[in-house]
Amino acid sequence: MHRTGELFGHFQTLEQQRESATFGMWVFLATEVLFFGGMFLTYTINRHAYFTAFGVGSNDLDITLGTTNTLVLILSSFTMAMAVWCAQTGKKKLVPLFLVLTLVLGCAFLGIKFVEYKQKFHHHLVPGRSFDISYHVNHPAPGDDPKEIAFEKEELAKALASDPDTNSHAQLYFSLYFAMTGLHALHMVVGAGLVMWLIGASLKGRFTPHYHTPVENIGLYWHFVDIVWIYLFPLFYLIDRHR
Amino acid sequence: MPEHSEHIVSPKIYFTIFIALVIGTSLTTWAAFQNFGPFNIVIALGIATAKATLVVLFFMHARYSVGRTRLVIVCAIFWLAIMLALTLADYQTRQPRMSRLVPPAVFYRV
Amino acid sequence: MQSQFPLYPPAASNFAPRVDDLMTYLTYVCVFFAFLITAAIVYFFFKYHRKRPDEVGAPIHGDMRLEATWIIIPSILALSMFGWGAAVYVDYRHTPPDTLDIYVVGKQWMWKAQQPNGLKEINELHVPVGRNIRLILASEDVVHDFFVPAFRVKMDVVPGRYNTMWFRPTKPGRYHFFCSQYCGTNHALMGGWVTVMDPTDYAAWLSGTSGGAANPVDVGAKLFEDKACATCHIADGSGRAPSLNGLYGAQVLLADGTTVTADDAYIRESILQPNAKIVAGYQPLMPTFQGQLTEEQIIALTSYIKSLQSQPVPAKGAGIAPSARKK
Amino acid sequence: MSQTQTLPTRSYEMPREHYLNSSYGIRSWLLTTDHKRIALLYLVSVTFFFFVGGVFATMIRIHLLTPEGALVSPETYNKLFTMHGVAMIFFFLIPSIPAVLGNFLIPQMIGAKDVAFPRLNLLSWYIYIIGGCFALYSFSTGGLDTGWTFYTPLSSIYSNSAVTPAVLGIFINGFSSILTGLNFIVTIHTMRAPGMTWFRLPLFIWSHYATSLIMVLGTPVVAITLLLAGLERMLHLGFFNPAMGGDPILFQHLFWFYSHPAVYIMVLPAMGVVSEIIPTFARKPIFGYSFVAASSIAIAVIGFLVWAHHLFMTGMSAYSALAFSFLSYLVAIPSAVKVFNWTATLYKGSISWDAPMLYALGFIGLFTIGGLTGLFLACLGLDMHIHDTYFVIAHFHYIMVGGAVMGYIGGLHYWWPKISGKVYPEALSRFAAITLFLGFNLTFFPQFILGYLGMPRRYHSYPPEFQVLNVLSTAGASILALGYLLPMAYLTWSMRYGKVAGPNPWPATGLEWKTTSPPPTENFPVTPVVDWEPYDFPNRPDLGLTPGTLAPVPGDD
Ligand code: HEA
Ligand code: HEA
Ligand code: HEC
Ligand code: CUA
Ligand SMILES: [Cu+2]
Repeated sequence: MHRTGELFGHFQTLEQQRESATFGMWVFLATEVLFFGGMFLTYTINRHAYFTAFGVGSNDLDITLGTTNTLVLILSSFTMAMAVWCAQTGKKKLVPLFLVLTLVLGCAFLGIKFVEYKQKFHHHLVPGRSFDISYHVNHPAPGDDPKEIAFEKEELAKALASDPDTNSHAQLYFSLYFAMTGLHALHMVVGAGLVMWLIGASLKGRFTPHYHTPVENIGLYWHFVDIVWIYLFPLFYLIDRHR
Repeated sequence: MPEHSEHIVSPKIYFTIFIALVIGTSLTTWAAFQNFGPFNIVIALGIATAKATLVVLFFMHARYSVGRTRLVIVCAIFWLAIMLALTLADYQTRQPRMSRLVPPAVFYRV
Repeated sequence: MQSQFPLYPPAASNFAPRVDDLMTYLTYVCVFFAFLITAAIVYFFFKYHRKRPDEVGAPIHGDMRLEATWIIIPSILALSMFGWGAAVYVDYRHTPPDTLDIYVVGKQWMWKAQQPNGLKEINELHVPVGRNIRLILASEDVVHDFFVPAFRVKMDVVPGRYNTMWFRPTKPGRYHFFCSQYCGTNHALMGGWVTVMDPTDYAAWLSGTSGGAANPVDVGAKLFEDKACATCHIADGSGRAPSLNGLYGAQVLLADGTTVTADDAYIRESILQPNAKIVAGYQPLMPTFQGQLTEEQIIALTSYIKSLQSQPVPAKGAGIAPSARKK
Repeated sequence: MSQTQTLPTRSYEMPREHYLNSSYGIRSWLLTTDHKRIALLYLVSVTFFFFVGGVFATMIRIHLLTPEGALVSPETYNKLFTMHGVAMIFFFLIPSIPAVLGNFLIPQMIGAKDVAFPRLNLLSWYIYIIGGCFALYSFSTGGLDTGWTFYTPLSSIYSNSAVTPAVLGIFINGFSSILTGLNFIVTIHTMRAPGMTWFRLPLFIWSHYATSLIMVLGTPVVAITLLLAGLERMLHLGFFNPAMGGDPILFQHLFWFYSHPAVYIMVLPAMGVVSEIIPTFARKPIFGYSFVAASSIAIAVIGFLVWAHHLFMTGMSAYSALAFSFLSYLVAIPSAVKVFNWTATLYKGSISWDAPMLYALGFIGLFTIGGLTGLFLACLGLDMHIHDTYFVIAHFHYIMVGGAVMGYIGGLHYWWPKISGKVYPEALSRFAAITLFLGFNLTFFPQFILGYLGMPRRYHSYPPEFQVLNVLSTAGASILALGYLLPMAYLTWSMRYGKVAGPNPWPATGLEWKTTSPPPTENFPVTPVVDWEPYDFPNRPDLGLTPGTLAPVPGDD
């Protein structure tokens, strides 16, 4: 496989090469849809069966952090779109700028996610032998609002009354939470790595209006990961909040 | 030259979409705290789908894309729908499962 | 008698002739097609064998009428196979009302069965000829499958679910049953014998050998006292909980306005997860017995509750509608 | 006899430079991005796994000679059939035709220099090898005894064997499949030579397009399912474990959502091979080109709608069962269309008796029997009795061994001159094909009867009344093994000692035959322009078949 400039030898034209790459990326994203789809199905079936326990679990998530993260990710999608636009229109200087912004936002997302995970760990909400849905209400941390805790305790008691297995069903909820957000975070890490590579390449001025397929495709990937989060957010953070 | 075959979306549109997404996020969070009974989930997923659609159409340029890209999008959604719909159809009509059949002692015997 | 090399296993249930007929029908249709295609291939193979090295075949590109024929005819035949098969299956999945219920519990790697009077058997199953038998299947560990070739029926035994299967034995004798869903090391040894007996023999067998095992109704009655069920569930309906008299098989009105049929699954759920379904007019007071009762104790309790058919006592909120009682 | 069938042989020279001798050394193979070399890498590796699976199969059959089991302990027997299934399905049959023949031929058939993403292609081979290593690791350290279907909670909680590495291996291997499918789809869409319109594509391409669709849309689901099951096992989560609120039935739904379509990953490429062989050796356009092409797509799409026919006896809702049974019958129709069209192609052909043709006709016969017995299983009232018995075993071996493997070996024979530039011994190859056919039937036909008599599958010991049929089956398996060893031997032999084949020995109409054998690295020195319809023998003077020797044309056509 030899290469002349930006054209790989087995393609006839740059156009063909670009179309192939973009199309390939779309097909890959279709794969990803089904990949996450299996988990969404598992989620749906279990949420249907154990609605109360899932509600209890959901109320243990930090909605402020969740909403913030959603906004962060949306903003990063926007900066990514701008980076693509700059590459398309030949604003060579701006491409790395927007990419860096995207990277920073992506890392911010991961950072917030990390804080959330840590919190779950402290609240004994990580599935496994030490999982205990009532741990937090029984061992409130110093900074917790006692009114809030009392309320949660009451809610938990109600849930336990209607579903004595709330603990194990909430564990199922958190298993899904960690599996799905974890897989999502993994995609973010991969995306961040790709964006870093893009930054390097764009600093060398490799992307021109003629050739910017990598920016475009990694952009597609980035937006897709954003979409997954757009669904994860309501499905995990927003169950039964209104009580 | 070939590069003109791709459609360039103006930053203005990008920004509009961005604002729409922010509004969608606020809306869905607000709605979660209201009691709409069984419609809470419908609203949450409806807004999510609207947001996702905007991202796909504009950020991902699907609105300006060629036929084969659209085919891929349709296929992905269609197959996902098959998987969810046919499985849920079974669950909706089969006898429900019990929470647990046997005491854990038996299960952890390994 | 059976020939030396039988093609069919013995046929000993109401389903056996129906399944065999179905098999015969499908075999005929399929042998016809297999034969048609093979014959055509073999005929063409020799008839149109290349005569000269540079010979070329006739330039035939296709024919719409033929395509239509071989789409439509197989479709119709396929539809008939589907319909006939569906008819048998629907009857199989729809249990008739007057069954003799036997509990079957599968665990790695044996089958435990319990007759209506509490007699327990391991890797054996005795049933009377001519009665509709329903097996209520539970698993203590992994997925198993209860399979009686002579009856042409099987059903998976899934942990976390009660599956049921039914059949009517038609010929006395001893027949193999197998575990037909792979379940680990000794899956192949997880089988035994079904004995189909004349009803009189069956009755004699039931009373004759019941020596060792206590009657589950009695065991259940005792448990009902020991576990303090009786403190709340008072027979005349005056307690804090509904009377269980006449419960089994009745329609129960729930607090959320829906009704359920009080079957085995409902009763087990009421015991293990009392608050999943609240009877109309009562408080969710009942504690869960999750983890405090073994599978067999639950069955005993259920048998006891089933035996309480004497005088149905309507629940406060007309939970059990007497008119809806099972005929 | 052979003189009357093949054209007078000219003596050919091997081309001076081709993909095999363009560079030397192990590095030039392990780092190659040439689709043809990658195909050969796959050829070697899937053959290896076929041997592994075959050795397990041999031990299964020997063990089943006596009712108590003649060879191994129950634990070992369970590991044998599980590892047999895993090796054969995931590491042999799924990659076999697509990754070997598909890789080799797709770019050539559409007139491209390579697949769209050559480096991804190499990556997918490496992923396959890594996945394979995990599987071998599992096989050799404790083995695997869950059945190839990995039903929970047996696999996630109860089994004491090396489930985790096996599940990881299959998970990883899934990505190899996905990348291959992705590469094919993009290649077929964007890399076609000028003039190669969709309806001029060889049927092999159509069936690979359909296959790739399944690979891309189905494989991720099994990947995530096995990942969840693996997580459940490693971290004691409860997705599929009823003791923790999970649901084993959900696992079965997810597993079969992929694994039923996956059976079409195995058989569609073989159908593609047969659709190439039949016109070539009947020297006749395929009957009903557009029907055969469309039926591939129909199989791929409808094939996704039938998965729960593996769950009929799990106590699934009777309504669902009805729907899935009906859809299973629907998917049989496009298969029927193919079988009838192939048969009709033979009519008034000029049929040669070369080995690829014998394999292709063997495929049709055995696939038909296998497919027709699929109708028995899809029939709700019959599945009550034959579910999870040897009837199922016979059904799928008829399709997968009698069908797909036959197709694969037939394809290897057909394109062997292209791949190696050499011709294999003719008489021996026909003998092998016949041996395989006979051995195969003797092995698996008795299993239909066993199944109806009620012998459940996955049994290390069985009631004595089943012995006679089992002995027959084992006898057949030994003939079958011989039938497999022969081609392996003489194909290898021919690479060195065979006669030089020339660019188009059969002759056939596809683009792949318009370049030298073996082809140069870039396939075509000049990108070809296609201005002919597929399989149009009468209008292809370049094939050297003189016009005027046409068989008479029927009046009504
Ligand atoms: C390549 C592999 C392959 C293929 C192509 C098929 C094809 C089909 N299979 Fe098979 N199947 C398997 C591999 C395959 N199967 C495997 C591995 C299992 C077991 C898995 C396990 O549990 O381990 C299995 C199990 C299996 C079951 C579950 C059995 C059970 O466990 O109880 C069922 C049930 O419906 C089924 C049905 C079918 C049908 C209807 C087709 C159809 O696609 C067949 C269509 C073809 C034809 C019908 C023949 C050609 C048509 C004619 C000649 C015309 C006449 C036609 C009519 C009259 C309609 N298969
Ligand atoms: C592509 C798929 C594929 C292929 C090609 C085969 C090929 C064969 N299979 Fe396989 N089989 C499966 C897929 C496949 N199988 C699956 C999925 C299962 C279900 C597993 C489960 O239940 O989980 C199964 C189960 C299965 C069983 C049932 C086990 C049970 O349920 O208890 C049996 C029993 O006879 C069997 C036999 C054979 C035989 C004899 C061959 C022969 O065709 C193989 C012939 C090949 C060789 C023999 C190798 C080549 C020759 C040599 C290596 C030389 C050395 C050998 C000798 C000297 C004899 N298979
Ligand atoms: C503390 C009181 C209490 C005890 C002890 C108790 N129950 Fe109950 N039970 C109730 C109440 C109250 C209801 C009705 C509300 C409901 O459905 O949960 C009920 C409902 C039921 C029902 C469903 C009845 C119907 O009409 O649908 C069954 C069956 C049942 N109990 C069985 C048992 C068994 C068996 C035991 C002992 C092992 C037991 N109960 C012990 C209070 C009790
Ligand atoms: Cu129990 Cu197999
Ligand atoms: Cu299937």
